[in-house]
Amino acid sequence: VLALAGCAKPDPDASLAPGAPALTKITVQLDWVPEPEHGGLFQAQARGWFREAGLDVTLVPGGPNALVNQRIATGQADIGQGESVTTLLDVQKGLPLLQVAAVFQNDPSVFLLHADNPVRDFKDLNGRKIMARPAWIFLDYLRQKYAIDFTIIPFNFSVANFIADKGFIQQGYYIAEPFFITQGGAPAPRYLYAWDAGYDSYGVLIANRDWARRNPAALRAFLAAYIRGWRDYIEGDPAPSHAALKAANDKNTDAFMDFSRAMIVKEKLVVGRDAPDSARIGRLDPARYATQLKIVEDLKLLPTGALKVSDVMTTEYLPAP
Amino acid sequence: MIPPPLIHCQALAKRFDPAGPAVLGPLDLAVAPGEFVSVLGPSGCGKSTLLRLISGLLAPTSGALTIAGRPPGTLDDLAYVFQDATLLPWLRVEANVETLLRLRRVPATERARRRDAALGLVRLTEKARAYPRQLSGGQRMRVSLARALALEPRVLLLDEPFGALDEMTRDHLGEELLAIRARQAWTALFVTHSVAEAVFLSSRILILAPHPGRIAHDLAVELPYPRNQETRRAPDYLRLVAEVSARLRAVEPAEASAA
Amino acid sequence: MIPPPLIHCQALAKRFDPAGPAVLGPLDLAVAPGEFVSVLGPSGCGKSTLLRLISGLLAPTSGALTIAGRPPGTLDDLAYVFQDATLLPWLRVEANVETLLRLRRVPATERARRRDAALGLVRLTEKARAYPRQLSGGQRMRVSLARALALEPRVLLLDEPFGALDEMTRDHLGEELLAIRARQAWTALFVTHSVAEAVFLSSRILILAPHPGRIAHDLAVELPYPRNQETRRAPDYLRLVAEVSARLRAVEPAEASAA
Amino acid sequence: MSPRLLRRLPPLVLAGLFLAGWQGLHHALPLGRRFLFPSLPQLAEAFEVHGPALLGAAGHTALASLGGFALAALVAAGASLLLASSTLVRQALYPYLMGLQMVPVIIVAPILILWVGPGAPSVIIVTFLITFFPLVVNTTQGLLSVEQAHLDLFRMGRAARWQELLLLRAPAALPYFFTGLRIAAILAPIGALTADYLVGSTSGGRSGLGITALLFSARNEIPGLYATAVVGCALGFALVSIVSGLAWLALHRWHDSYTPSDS
Amino acid sequence: MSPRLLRRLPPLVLAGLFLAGWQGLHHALPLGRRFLFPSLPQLAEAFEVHGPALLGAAGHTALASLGGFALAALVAAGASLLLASSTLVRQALYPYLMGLQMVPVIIVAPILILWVGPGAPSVIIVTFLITFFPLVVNTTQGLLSVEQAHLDLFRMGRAARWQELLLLRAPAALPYFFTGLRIAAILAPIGALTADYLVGSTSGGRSGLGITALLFSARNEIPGLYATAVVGCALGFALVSIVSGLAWLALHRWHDSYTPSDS
Ligand SMILES: Nc1ncnc2c1ncn2[C@@H]1O[C@H](COP(=O)(O)OP(=O)(O)OP(=O)(O)O)[C@@H](O)[C@H]1O
Ligand SMILES: Nc1ncnc2c1ncn2[C@@H]1O[C@H](COP(=O)(O)OP(=O)(O)OP(=O)(O)O)[C@@H](O)[C@H]1O
Ligand SMILES: [Mg+2]
Ligand SMILES: [Mg+2]
Repeated sequence: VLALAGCAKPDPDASLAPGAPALTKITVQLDWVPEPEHGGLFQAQARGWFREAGLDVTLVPGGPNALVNQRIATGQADIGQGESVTTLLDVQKGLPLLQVAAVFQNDPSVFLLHADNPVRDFKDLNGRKIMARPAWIFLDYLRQKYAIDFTIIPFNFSVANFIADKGFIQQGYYIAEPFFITQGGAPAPRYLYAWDAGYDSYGVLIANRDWARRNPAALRAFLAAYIRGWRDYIEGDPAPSHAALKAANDKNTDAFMDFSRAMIVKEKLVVGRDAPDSARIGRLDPARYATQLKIVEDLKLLPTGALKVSDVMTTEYLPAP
Repeated sequence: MIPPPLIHCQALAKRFDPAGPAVLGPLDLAVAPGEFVSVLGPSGCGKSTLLRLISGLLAPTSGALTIAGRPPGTLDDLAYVFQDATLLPWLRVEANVETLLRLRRVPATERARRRDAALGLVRLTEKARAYPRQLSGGQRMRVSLARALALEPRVLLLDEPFGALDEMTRDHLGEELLAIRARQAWTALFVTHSVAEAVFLSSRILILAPHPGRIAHDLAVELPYPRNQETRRAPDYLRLVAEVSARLRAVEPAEASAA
Repeated sequence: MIPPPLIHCQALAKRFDPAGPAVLGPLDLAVAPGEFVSVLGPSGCGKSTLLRLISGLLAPTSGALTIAGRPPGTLDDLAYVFQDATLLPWLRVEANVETLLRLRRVPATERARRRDAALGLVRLTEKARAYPRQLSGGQRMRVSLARALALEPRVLLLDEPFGALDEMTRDHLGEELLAIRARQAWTALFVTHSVAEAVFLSSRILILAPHPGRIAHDLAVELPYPRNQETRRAPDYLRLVAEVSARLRAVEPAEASAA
Repeated sequence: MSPRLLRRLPPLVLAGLFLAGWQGLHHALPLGRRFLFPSLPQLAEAFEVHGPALLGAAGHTALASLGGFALAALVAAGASLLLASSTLVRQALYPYLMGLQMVPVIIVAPILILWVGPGAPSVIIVTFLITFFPLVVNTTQGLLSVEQAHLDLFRMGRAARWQELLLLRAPAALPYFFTGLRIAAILAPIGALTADYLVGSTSGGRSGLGITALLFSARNEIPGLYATAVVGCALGFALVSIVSGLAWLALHRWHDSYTPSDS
Repeated sequence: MSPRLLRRLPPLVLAGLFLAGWQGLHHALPLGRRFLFPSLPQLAEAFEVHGPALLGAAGHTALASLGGFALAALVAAGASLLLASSTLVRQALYPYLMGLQMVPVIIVAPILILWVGPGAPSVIIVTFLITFFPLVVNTTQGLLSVEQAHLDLFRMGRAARWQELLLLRAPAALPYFFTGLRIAAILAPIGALTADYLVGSTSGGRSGLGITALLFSARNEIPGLYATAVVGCALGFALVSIVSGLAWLALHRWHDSYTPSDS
């Protein structure tokens, strides 16, 4: 911890010193505009830990059309942040993708409901209207598992309808949307968690498979610094990350970032809900991937046996536990 | 008792370009009901401008103008045969002839009757179903004339209605015009370039001089109505034609002075 | 030796409606170089159609037609004054007059020279900077005439170019036409409704009869050139005018039979 | 070769070239990006696999396109007549109509979902908003572009304002109106598709082309995405053909754009 | 009152009514939904708070609108001349141009993002695609709507095809072209906004009004969202004014839609 403090103010010219080895350039594609969901990355970047590891990392903001997996596949980014189950399908389509580390042990996409909504569990969703991304595989999973159906309204990145309509149900990142909902005058919403239905997907870092194979050392160094960034962000002072996030996206208010970080911490999203300590930051569990593959196979989104766990993920670039 | 003039211009003047010279007037004119006034004058002297002022399509720059004691453009019983045929290209000949009647909301049967009569008069009955673009130039002008006549107006403004027609059709239509006039008693202002026609048809002839347009001569035609082929051989008629011709020729051509 | 005809129609016929009657022909006509042929006939008899066929704007339904031995529409030195002025509304008068020269890619200075000459001829020099909508009807027709004359063509087709003009302007332009013809030696087909004008200007007169359009009379005008005010008083001239008038009147009017 | 065949030839040749170019482009791409631009066989396969689903989606979108289009045509005709009726009305109202076109759907979407509810009615409304304006601009310009000579005729005939509008300006504006309709016909299916993913809804696998496209896109089913686009284009072409037919019926007898070469 | 003031009055009155109606609508809404339709003071406050950010975003979108619009005007003019040059060319090419318009941006967006990259060039291309087609349809119709009599004149003068196109059809098509430009001018800012949303850069300070609107929407900053729309509209009005000015310059001397009432 003392060592960390010493590095809080990196010397920006260190890399330019004559004879210093050239930094390895890494481009990271974010899935959305910079927000605390990218807190670890920005913390590591702000603290200079990537540079320290010999890396020159560029964080590319995403948006409604981030195309993370496509940009990684086409080599426009080396690494990107995304969601694990969807990525399985992309791998099957031939995109050279490899999941290399967890961002969130549980993907924070949940259903948001008003507290007094009569819907109590997934079965009650039958016949309801839900605003969600139509391509969210969890929806197919629900229909199959509970033999229910519901009407999907395409997700439009807005919580206006939720605030205005007491019966409204929508998908949301529960580390972000609830903030805007309460700010908009509505009471704090209730959540239905996907994992409670047995749908346990990760928020992940995805790398270009070929790039990873050619740059194992850089990737390892990157992941080590990245995990260090997350740990520092949730256990230490988030100020450097928040300052960087604000610089990258001026719509980030302190109140919002504090809320979002608090949710990440409270819900143990990064460390894992059942983990005793922070040792599981970034960890991926092959067993969970087997479950995820089974889910998409059962949904007929993937031919049975088309992919093995080792085709989609690896833990070899993660630092030793 | 002299009837009040139907068309009454006092110091009427028009200039298009506020900075430029006047195109017409100042001009004084009183036309009594029932008069058939021919207007002669060189090209560009202001004949059409005069008719457009009287019809209310143009506003005078200065001077006063009343038709039947009312401001121009307020009289329902006025028809104007423009210098161009201005048929509506999307209507068949029959519908074009009915256009003005339709604007007056004349009932359909009455409209059809008047339309057929007018088409017969201009000898275009067989072209009733044709579109304007299938007509010859002269046929188009005749449709335009039929459209005005179908209105059975009180005041008729005619701007060279026979310009595109052969002599026989001209004579025929001239005689028809006089026949209708005997029945319907309208007042006409008739622009033409044919002196013989002017003399044959009208009770009064105005010769306009250009730069600016003004009345150079105002001649009464004292030949008795009804007029017919006899009239065309009458010595009075021939004398008048010669006189009007000479006076018209004495008026300088519109642009000659500048050329 | 007889020169080969410049305009040569053999059994030329036109029908617009494949099921309907022929509008024109079959008609045979040979016009020698240098002839000035007037075309007379009742409204709608097919005069414009004949000119459009010769210009190549219409394709004949049957029969053969050559101009200077070539198919119609291939001759550079042909100008056609349409029955309507057809000026381009977005061009000033001066540019309108230059239009055809521009199409022939005549250099700018030469174009300006010819344009000024033609505008002077039709006495519209002072209107050079006006737009068509600022002109009177007769002025527009004169611009159209100037546009054709500026081309200095070998074959000139004129469709009632003087129809909207007063007698003086008509006479003036007729004389100008003859003067230019003496210099430039073109061949002209001239549609008109004025018998006097036809006799005064032309070396040959065609009288068309309608239903279908066909040549009823083909008369040579043996009056000597140059013609001038004297000519208009010559007994031969007056006799010819009377004769042509009579023959024209003997031809039934276009739509009378149907009316 | 018959002249008729000869006239048919260039479009056919071009179509052949187009398809060959398509296939060539696919193969010209670096392997890693080839997935972005499916080959023709891939496209054909997508049609086979997703055919029924696409057909169903096309049905939804076709209805919405037609609904939005018809609504736009009617309202635009009315609005244009109003706008053309006086300079005053035009100066006062035109800015608001322009504003209507310029409001981003992103603002309209939540409001529609709240008040109208997601699904067909909302999709029709958004389609209407997208297709409406080109029609208004064109029709209004047509109504204003009447020949002065014809206006003079109607003024001389002391036509009432509404007579001038309906008997003169309206028929004279038809060529402009149909030009607007042609634009609207092309915008309608693409508008309905866009509207579908903004305010549409899907349940039981039934949705319009927009949500179908969204699904294909999010799941990286690129051939399916292209197949969706092709179906959307087909709808557009069908609508344009109908409009062209109507335009022909209304104009060919008198308008110069339909003059046969020989008359 | 002077007649001039009298003519200014109705638009002013209407604007007053519009603003009053706006404010009224806000208050008429049930409390829980009032946030969806901000009041005028809220809007004013949004302008105050977000003013500088909006100005920056507006700058980006203005550049993209102008770029896309200018590109569309140029390409459309060229394409229309090509299309009007022969029936054959038109029959062969028109469907592809229509197809171009009908390809959903949802397909174009990934291709652009992956090949051109997110940001200004992509935004300009999408804006171009959105504004291009109404221009082509209008201009082509204009080029085809030449009076038969004028065509006869040019045929008689044995004009070359290009002379007929440039000296006759092009000027005659100007009223149609400007109608198309007017539509394009209105579509350009809203198109650029949409394009920004789809393929714009999200890097702070480099995004346009689309991303700004998206973020306001995602953050439920409804007054900010409306303020963004107002800025977009302002851009549209500015562009339309320019086009109207150009149209006046090109047409008022001769076209009947500009005839002064007195002549
Ligand atoms: N496009 C067309 N379609 C059908 N019929 C036509 C067409 N053009 C002309 N006609 C008919 O052909 C006949 C001859 O027309 P044309 O214009 O040649 O007459 P014209 O002798 O020039 O008459 P005018 O002296 O009135 O100009 C007329 O009866 C006319 O109605
Ligand atoms: N809108 C206008 N703007 C400017 N000048 C005009 C306008 N209309 C007509 N003029 C001019 O006014 C004069 C009179 O035109 P007018 O049409 O009355 O002549 P006219 O006597 O009818 O001639 P014509 O016998 O040739 O038809 C002409 O010199 C003409 O150039
Ligand atoms: Mg006149
Ligand atoms: Mg004729």
